[in-house]
Amino acid sequence: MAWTRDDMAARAAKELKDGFYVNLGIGIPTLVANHIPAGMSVTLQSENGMLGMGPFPFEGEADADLINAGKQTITELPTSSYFSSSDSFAMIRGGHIALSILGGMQVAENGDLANWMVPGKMVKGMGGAMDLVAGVGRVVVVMDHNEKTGAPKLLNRCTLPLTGAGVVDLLITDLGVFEIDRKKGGVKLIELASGVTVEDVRAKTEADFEVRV
Amino acid sequence: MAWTRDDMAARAAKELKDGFYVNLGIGIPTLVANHIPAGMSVTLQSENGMLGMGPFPFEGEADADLINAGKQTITELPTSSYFSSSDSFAMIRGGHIALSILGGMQVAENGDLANWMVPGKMVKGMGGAMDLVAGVGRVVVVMDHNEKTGAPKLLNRCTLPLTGAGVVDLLITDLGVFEIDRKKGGVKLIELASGVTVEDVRAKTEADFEVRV
Amino acid sequence: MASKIRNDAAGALEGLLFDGMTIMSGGFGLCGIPENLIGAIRAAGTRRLTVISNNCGIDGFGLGLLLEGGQIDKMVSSYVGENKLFEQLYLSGDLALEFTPQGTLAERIRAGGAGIPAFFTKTGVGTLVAEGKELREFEGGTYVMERGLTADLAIVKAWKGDAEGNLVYRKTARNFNPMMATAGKATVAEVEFLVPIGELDPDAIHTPGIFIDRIVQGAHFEKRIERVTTQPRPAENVSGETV
Amino acid sequence: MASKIRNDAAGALEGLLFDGMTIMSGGFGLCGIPENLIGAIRAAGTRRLTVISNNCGIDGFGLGLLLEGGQIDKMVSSYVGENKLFEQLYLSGDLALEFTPQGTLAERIRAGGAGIPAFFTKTGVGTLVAEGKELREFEGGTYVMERGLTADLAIVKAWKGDAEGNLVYRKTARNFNPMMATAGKATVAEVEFLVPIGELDPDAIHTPGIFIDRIVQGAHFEKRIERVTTQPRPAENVSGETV
Repeated sequence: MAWTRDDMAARAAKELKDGFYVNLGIGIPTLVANHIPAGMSVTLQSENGMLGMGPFPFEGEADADLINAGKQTITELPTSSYFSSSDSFAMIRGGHIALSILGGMQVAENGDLANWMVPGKMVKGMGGAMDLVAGVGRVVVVMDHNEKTGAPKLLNRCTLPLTGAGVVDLLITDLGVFEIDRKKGGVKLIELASGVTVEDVRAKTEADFEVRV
Repeated sequence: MAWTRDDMAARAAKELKDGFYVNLGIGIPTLVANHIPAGMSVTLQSENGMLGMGPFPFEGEADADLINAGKQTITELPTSSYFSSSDSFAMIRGGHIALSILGGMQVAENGDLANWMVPGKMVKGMGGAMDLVAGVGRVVVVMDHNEKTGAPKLLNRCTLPLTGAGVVDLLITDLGVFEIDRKKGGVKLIELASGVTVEDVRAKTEADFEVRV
Repeated sequence: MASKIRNDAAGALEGLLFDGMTIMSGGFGLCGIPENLIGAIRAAGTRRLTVISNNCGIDGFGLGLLLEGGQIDKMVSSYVGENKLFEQLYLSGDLALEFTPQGTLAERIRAGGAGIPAFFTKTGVGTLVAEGKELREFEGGTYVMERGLTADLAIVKAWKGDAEGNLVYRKTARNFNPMMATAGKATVAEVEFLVPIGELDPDAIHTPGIFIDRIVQGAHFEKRIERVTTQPRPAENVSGETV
Repeated sequence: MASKIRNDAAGALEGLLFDGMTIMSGGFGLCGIPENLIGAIRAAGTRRLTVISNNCGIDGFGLGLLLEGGQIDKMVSSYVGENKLFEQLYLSGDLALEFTPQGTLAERIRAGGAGIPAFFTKTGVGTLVAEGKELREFEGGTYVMERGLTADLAIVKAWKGDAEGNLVYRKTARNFNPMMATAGKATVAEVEFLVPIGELDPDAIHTPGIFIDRIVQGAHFEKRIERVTTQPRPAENVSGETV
């Protein structure tokens, strides 16, 4: 059992509120846009310089001058605005984005996040991830609960180089949802994926956690 | 004899070069715009957020949304652009303006300038003067050589609170023109106003100066 | 989404005003000031204000109205020379004043909105402005550390705006408004023209709607001019011919 | 004034290139890159370059061309994952790399152009990025000091420009171009459309001409797209009637 990628995106979408300005990372977070409830107004920011990101263009209408931070072609909305990278990250760093949903490699019980490099492998770069986790009011990480090897990813301490220290508020994995106290440290399991037990989660998790399901 | 206000403005205009971007202060410096040689292209910056300041509007055509830093109504040119105060001072602080011509109360032989406050009198504020003298590549001060009381204004050291320390490159007064070495200190008299002698200048000046007329 | 549009200036400020608060107010001189919102603050009678604004209006107009109301405790400005009441209040000790160079003020506000708590600038080094502040050498030059500024409320004035809060300013009325829009815990915009969504060119929007919490079309704009300077119109071609 | 307009990209760079120089190059991915000017640098063969750019193009296009030419010694970027040759050169030690978070990179360039030698940011605190840099507390938060960036030459790409050097960018092709335009000791712009003076709305100019030393209308714009993502067009109304 456990959640699919789409289930995880649907769960992440429950963190949205009407009127929110949100930045969605690449991968599962991008899917969150498909789960915005009808009637709820959520404005998507793309850190390469756009507010009000629209859906993919129709075939044949892609515009080389209109891409998102994942370099995919997108469209604009009647409410959209464009701005420079410095203005975009002023918006991010200044705390004007309510919510950032992004992927992760490791999360620790103190809210540390690692999602940009694996020593010994070629490093592609952190892009805007360090700015987002440092600047955005609330940070939600969506990731598989374990490595393909089975190794845990919710840890006592991250072993990979950090993207941000004490930055994660909520972790959504295929096994459940975890609240993290990024100030004092400490993890609470607050939801279980369908068919998953607390014992399943304990077995697959290095970090200690309270159970509040 | 000695120079009139307009003579001083005309002399200051000789510091302009084709293609220059220039900021002119209030008072005599504003008159410099009237002495730009025909065929020379000089772009005037107004620190409240405009490049390419045009002349005063025709009677009846003043626009409340179009003023210069002296709060006078002005006009735009076909080349004009508008920007915010932060972008305007980024331009100034970043060294993109070639020349600033502004008024002064006192100038010292080390290039110090005082032109914004007299202790004990109501202080109006420095406006953008401190930013201009700190950021602009070359600073030319135009002022009367002496107070109405006859007190000298080109001094060994300024007695009034400074607008900038070591910032003045050239001083134009009604008596002549002085080059200032703002790095090492030191004043050279390089031009005399018509009918003025070196002895006249010495008598009316506190600062020591070399004569290179 | 709950609408950002309010019907009048008083409604646009409802619940946002409290005694002792800090307010940023856009404009340079009387150009680009949020005159309707200032009027509503005068009417609300909010007191002990710290006001961050490049200038303080003139007697009887703009922020001068709040001085008359005895509502301002402190100004953070670069120039206040246009206002006689200001001088009286200052000299009598009823008004505190923090002078900040205009460019440093603009940058401090931008920094506040951009999550930058401090930056270094050459402006003011060796002057009263740098006293008590940290100095530091970079590549042989001396710089002073200045701090970012934010406010409980920013009030700004734009030419056009839409329901999303996207704003476009006109000519030199832009000035301090765009930075202040980013630096208020709450930001309220007044516009001359509230236009339909989609009418503003997305490439030409100066302030994206994310920064604007409430927007109101001003009931009346006086748009006073401090110094009308003109030149005579050149003699008309009396014959009416094209020359 | 001596004209800023040049007839071709090679002419626009004449006398500005030298081995060992630092070049800022605008664009995000392949969007908004000065492709004609990059081609001219490739042709000029300038070597030992330090290139400041958010990305490094792809194999065979954009800054990837300069990698192929063996012209780049060091990149300052936030993300270089689109380029296989980059990986080879990096792993073989032929290419140095300084990773900077994207927002910090953007702000460092803005600061460089704005005369700000250093600023504080939360971004990167507690990570490799902050190692060896000064940390400081402000209001209980920890911030790292980052330095302004400038370059010997900035090359930028705009949609429209005029003889004064005024520039307007289009949609997300704006990205890093406006800041870089301010941070080059010399700045050269390539535009898709060189328009007559007066055609650009002065309120909508993104980069005022003061920052632009030379401007050239690009001979050819390929404007490649890295990831064309589309959705199927909804079924047409076959009858052709207005619905």
